[in-house]
Amino acid sequence: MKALRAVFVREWRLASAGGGGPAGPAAFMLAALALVPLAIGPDPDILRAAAPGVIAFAALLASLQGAERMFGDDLSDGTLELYALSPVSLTALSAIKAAAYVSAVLWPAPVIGFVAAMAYGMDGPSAGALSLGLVLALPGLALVSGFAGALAAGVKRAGLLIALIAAPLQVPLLVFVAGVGRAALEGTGLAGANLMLAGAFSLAALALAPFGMAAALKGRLE
Amino acid sequence: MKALRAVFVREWRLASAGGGGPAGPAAFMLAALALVPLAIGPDPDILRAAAPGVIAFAALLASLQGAERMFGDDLSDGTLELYALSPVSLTALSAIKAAAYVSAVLWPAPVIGFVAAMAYGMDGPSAGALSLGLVLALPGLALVSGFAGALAAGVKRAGLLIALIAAPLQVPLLVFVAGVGRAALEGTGLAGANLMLAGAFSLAALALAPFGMAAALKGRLE
Amino acid sequence: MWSAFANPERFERLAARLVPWFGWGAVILFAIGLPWALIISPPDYQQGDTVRIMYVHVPSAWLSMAAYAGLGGASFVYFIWRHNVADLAAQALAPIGAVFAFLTLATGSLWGRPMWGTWWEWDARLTSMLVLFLLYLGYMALRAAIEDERLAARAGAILAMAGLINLPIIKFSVDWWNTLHQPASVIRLDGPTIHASQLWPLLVMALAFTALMTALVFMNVRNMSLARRAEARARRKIEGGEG
Amino acid sequence: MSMPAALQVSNLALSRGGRTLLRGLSIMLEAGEALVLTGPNGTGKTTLLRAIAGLVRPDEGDIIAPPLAYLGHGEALKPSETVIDAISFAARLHGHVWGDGKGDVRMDALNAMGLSKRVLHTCGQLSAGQKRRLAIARLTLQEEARLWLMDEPAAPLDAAGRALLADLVADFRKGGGMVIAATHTGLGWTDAQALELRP
Amino acid sequence: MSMPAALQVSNLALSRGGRTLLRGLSIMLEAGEALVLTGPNGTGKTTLLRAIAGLVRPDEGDIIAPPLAYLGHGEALKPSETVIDAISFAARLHGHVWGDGKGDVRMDALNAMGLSKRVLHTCGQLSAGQKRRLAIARLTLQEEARLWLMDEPAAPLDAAGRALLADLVADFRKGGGMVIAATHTGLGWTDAQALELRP
Ligand code: HEM
Ligand SMILES: Nc1ncnc2c1ncn2[C@@H]1O[C@H](COP(=O)(O)OP(=O)(O)OP(=O)(O)O)[C@@H](O)[C@H]1O
Ligand SMILES: Nc1ncnc2c1ncn2[C@@H]1O[C@H](COP(=O)(O)OP(=O)(O)OP(=O)(O)O)[C@@H](O)[C@H]1O
Ligand SMILES: [Mg+2]
Ligand SMILES: [Mg+2]
Repeated sequence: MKALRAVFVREWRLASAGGGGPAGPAAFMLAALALVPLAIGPDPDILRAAAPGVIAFAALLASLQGAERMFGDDLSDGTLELYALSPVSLTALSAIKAAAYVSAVLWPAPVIGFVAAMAYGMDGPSAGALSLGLVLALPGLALVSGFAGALAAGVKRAGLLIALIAAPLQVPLLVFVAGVGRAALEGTGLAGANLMLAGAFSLAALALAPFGMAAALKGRLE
Repeated sequence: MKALRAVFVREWRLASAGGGGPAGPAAFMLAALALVPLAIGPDPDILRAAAPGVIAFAALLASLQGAERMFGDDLSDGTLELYALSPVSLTALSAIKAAAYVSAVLWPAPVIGFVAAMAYGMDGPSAGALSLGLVLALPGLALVSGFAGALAAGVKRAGLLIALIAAPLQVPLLVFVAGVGRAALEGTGLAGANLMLAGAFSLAALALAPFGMAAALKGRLE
Repeated sequence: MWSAFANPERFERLAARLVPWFGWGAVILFAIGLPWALIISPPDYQQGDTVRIMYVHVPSAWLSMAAYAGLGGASFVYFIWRHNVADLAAQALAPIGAVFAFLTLATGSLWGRPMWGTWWEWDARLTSMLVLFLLYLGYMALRAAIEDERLAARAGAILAMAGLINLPIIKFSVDWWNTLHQPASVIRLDGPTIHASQLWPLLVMALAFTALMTALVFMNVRNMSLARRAEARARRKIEGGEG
Repeated sequence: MSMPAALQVSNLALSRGGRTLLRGLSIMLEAGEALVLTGPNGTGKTTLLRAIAGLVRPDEGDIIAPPLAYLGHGEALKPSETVIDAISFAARLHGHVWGDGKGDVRMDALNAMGLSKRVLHTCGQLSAGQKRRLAIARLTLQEEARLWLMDEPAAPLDAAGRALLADLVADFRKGGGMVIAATHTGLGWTDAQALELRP
Repeated sequence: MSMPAALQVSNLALSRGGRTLLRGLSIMLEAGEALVLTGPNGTGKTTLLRAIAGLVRPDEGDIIAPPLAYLGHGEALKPSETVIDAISFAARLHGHVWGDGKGDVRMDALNAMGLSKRVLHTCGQLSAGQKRRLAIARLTLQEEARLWLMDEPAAPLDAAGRALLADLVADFRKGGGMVIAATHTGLGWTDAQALELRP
C-alpha cells in the first residue's frame, strides 16, 4: 500500500513537472478549439451544432499527446525493469500511471471543454452536461491511450502508432461524450443515457486495460 | 554534395522504415478525418462546409506527429553530435531532414485530402484544388514542424511543446489551404490567390526555417 | 493433430497440400456464383441492377469480420500457448482482412451513392466498419514497427485481442442505433428474410469468397514460414557456427 | 511459499533472435557467495542476468531465485528528478521510513557511494560515474533482496568508486547476500567464483 | 585558411551549472601524440572533451583544434538500422567510395573491430560491447580527422576489443593522428601522455 502511494506520488510529480504539467495539454486543447472555427468558418449555427463533437475530439487528441511519454522513457532508461522487479506489480503500476496522468495532466480538459462550449454558443446547462461527460470519459481516454502507449513504447514514431491504435478504440467514448452534448442541446432526454455509457466505458477500461498494459510491457522488456 | 545525398538517403530510409513510413501519418489523417464527422454529426451541408478546414487541419496535425522524432532521438543517442562534427552543416542537415520528412512520410496527405474531400461531399474540381493546396503547403508545414521539433528536442513532453510552438506559426497555411477549398467550393475565384499564398509561405519557410533549426540545435547540444 | 500445427515444417507441407483444394474450390464456386449473381438472378424490384453490388459487398463484410475473429482467435492461441503457426496465421490474416474491409467500404460506398444519394454517411455500422479497417492497419503498423519478430508477435497479439471488442459493435450496431444501414437479413435468429432468388447466389458467392480467403491464408502462411526459415539460414551462414 | 535462500540455475538454454547463446548452463550460489561473469562481447552475459531476473524467458531449464535486485546497463534515472527525490522514492518503494531519530537510510545510501554532496543536483546534471554511483546506492535500499545482479557495475567508476562498491558488496555478502556481476575489468572482490562464458 | 596540424588549448576555464570545473588548463598535442585523461568522477573529463570538440563554450581560454572526430558516451546508433547500413552511411558521409575492385572500406572498418559477422544485425540487437565496437569502427572512416576525442572508449569492451582499439590508435598515431581519451581503466597505449584532473 505504501509502495503504491510512493509510486503514485512520484509518477504524479514526474507528470506534472518538466513539460509544464497540465499547461501543455490545456494549451493544446485551447489551440485546437481556437483553430477549428477558423477552419469551419464563423457561422454560429454550424458552430453550435459542431461544438459537442469538436470538443470531445479535442479532448481525445489531448489524451493522446502524452501517451508516448507514459512508458517510452521508462523503457529506454531502465525504469521499467526497476518497476518490473519492484514490490509493485506491473498491472498496479499501469493503473497508477493512468491515474497520475489524468490527475496531473488531463484534469483541465472538462474546464476547457465547458468554456469552449459556451464560446461556441451552447447554453449553460448543455455545456455543463458536456463537461460532466468529459469528466466521466477522461479515465477511459487515459487508460486506452496508456494501453496504446504500452504497446508502442520504444518504437520508432510511437506517437503516430499510438494515435492509430488508440483512436479507434476510443471512438465509443467520442460518440458518447458528443452524444451527451448533442442530446442536451437538442433536449432529446438521452443525455443521461450517454453519460452512463461514458462512465461504463471508463469502468470497463479500468477493469481490463491495466492487464493489457502489463502484458504489453512485459513483452517490451524481453 | 555526395555527403548531402548520403544524409538524405539515410534520413529518408530511417523516416520510411520502422513506424511504417507514410502508413502512419496516412492512417492518422484517415482516422482523424473519420472521427471528426462522427463528432460533428452527419448533416451533409455542415460537413461539406467544414470539409476544407477540417482537412487542412488534419494535415497540419499529421505534420506535427512526426516532428518530435525528427530531432529528439538524434539528440539523446548522440547522432546530433556526430552530424554537428561532420562535413554537413546543421543548416543543410535541417533542410534535408524536412525534405526527407515530406517525401518519405507526408506525401500521402494530398491524396487522402482529395479522397476525404469527396467523401465529405465536395465536388471533384474543388477537391482537386484543395489537394493541390496541400501539396504546396506540405513543405511549409514540415519546415515549421521541424523548427518546433528542433527547439523542443529532448525536452519532456516535447510533443506538446511542438504543437504549441508550431501550430500558431502554421495558422497562415491552414487559412490559405482552407481558403483554396472554400473559394473553389463557392466559386469566388480566389482559389488561385490562396494557392499562391500557400506556395509563397512554403518558400519563405524554406529560406528561413533551416537557419532557425540549426541555431536551435546548437543550443540543445551545449 | 496439434503437433502438425505447432511444427512449421509439417504445417508447410499440410498447407501446400490444402492450397490447391481451396484454390480450385474457389474457382469452381466463382464460375457458378458470378454468372448466377451478376446475370441470372433477378434485379431487385426496388434497387434494380445495383443490387448486384450486394454479391460482393455482403460476403466481403462477413469475411472481413470473420478474418478479424480469426486474427483475434489466433492471437489468443499464440499469446497463451506460443504456437508459432498461430502467429503466422494471425500475420497472414491481417492484410487479407484489411483488403476485405476495404472492399466492404468501397462497395458500400459505391452502392450508397444510388441508394442513399451519398458516398458516405456517418452512421454506426459504417463507422464501426471503418474502425475495423483502422484496427487492421494499426495491427500491421505495430508489427512493422517492432524489429524483433517475437516481440512484434506478442504486441500484435495483445492489440488484436483488444480489438475483438469492435466485432459485436459492428454486428449489432444497426440494432442498437436505428440508422441508415439495413439490418441483418440473412444471419439472424429467426431465419433469413431475403428472397430465395437472391439468397442462393449470395450464399454461393459467400462460399466462393471463403474458399478464396482460405487458400490465400494458407498460401500466405506457407510463404512466410518459408521466408522466416530462409532468413534464419542466411543469417547462420554469415555468422558462421559461433558467435 | 517460503523464499529460496540460494540461487539454483539448472540446465539453462538461452537464445536471442533464433541463435542459441548458451546451453546446459547450471549455477548454484549459496548465501554469501559471489560470482563474476566474464567473457567476450556478445556471449550472453547481459542476457543471462536478465534471464535470472525473470525478464527474459529461457528456452529450457529452471531458475529458482531468491528476491533480487537488478542493476542494468540503463541507470533508470530521470533527468529532471533531483538526486534526493530519486533516492527518497526508492526508499519509500521498498518500505523504508526515516526521520524521528531513526537515522536517514537515504543519506546512508548516498554516503556509501560518496554522493552526499550531490543531493540537490538533478540526475541529468550528473556525470557518467555519478549516475552509476546513484544507481548502486539505490540498489542497497532493496533490503528484501538476497541477490544482486549487476551488469558492468564498475565501468564508469573511478578508483574510489570501485573501492566503495567492493565494500558494499563485501558487507552485503557478510549479511548472507549473493552477488552476480558481469564485467570486463577486474572488480577486486575477495574469493568470488568466476564463470567465463565462451562464444 | 590552413588547418592547424596540432592541438593547442591555452588557459582554458570550464564551468557547469555555475561551478568552475577547471581553470588555467593548457594542453599542447603534436602529431602522433596521445593524451590519456584520468581523474575522479565528476571532475570534468567529459566536459573538457566536449569543449575541445566545440560543443561546449569555454568560460575563458582558446582552443585551436585540427579536424576531429568525437566518440561520446552515446553511440549514435539507430536501433532499427542494420550494422551494414550504419557503416555504409558513415562511409558515404565522409566521401568514401567502394566496389569496382577498390576494396571495401566498410568491411575493413568492421573487420578492424571484429564485427564482420554482425553485418545483418540491427543495431538494437547488438550487445553493449558490440555497439561500442561499431561506434569505434565508424570513427576510423573519418579520414580527414587528425584528432580523435574518445570518452571512455573501452568501458564495455572485452580484452580482445581493447587490443583491437589499441592497434587502431597506434596505427592512427603512426599516420600523424592525435588522440585524447578519458578513461578509468588502463588502456595500454604506448607512450601516451597522462593528465589527471583533480576535483
Ligand atoms: C460504406 C458503406 C457500407 C458499409 C461500411 C457497410 C457495411 C456492412 C456490413 C459490416 C455488413 C455485414 C453485416 C452483418 O452481417 O451483420 C453489411 C451487410 C449488408 N449491407 Fe452494407 N455497408 C455499406 C453500405 C451499404 C449500402 C449502401 C447498402 C444498400 C442499400 C448496403 C446493404 C447491405 C446489405 C443488404 C447487407 C446484408 C445484410 C444482411 O443480410 O445481414 N450496405 N454491410
Ligand atoms: N533481439 C535480438 N535479436 C538477435 N540477437 C540479439 C538480440 N539481442 C541480443 N542479441 C545478440 O545476443 C548476443 C548476446 O548479447 P548480450 O547483450 O547478452 O551479450 P553480453 O555478453 O552482455 O555482451 P557485452 O559484453 O558486449 O555486454 C549478442 O551477440 C547480440 O548480438
Ligand atoms: N548541466 C549541468 N548543471 C550543473 N552541473 C553539471 C551539469 N552538467 C554536468 N555537471 C557537473 O559537472 C561535473 C563534471 O561532469 P563531467 O561529466 O564532465 O565529469 P567526468 O569527469 O566526465 O565524470 P565521469 O568520470 O563520472 O564521467 C559533474 O560534477 C557534474 O555533476
Ligand atoms: Mg552486456
Ligand atoms: Mg564522463
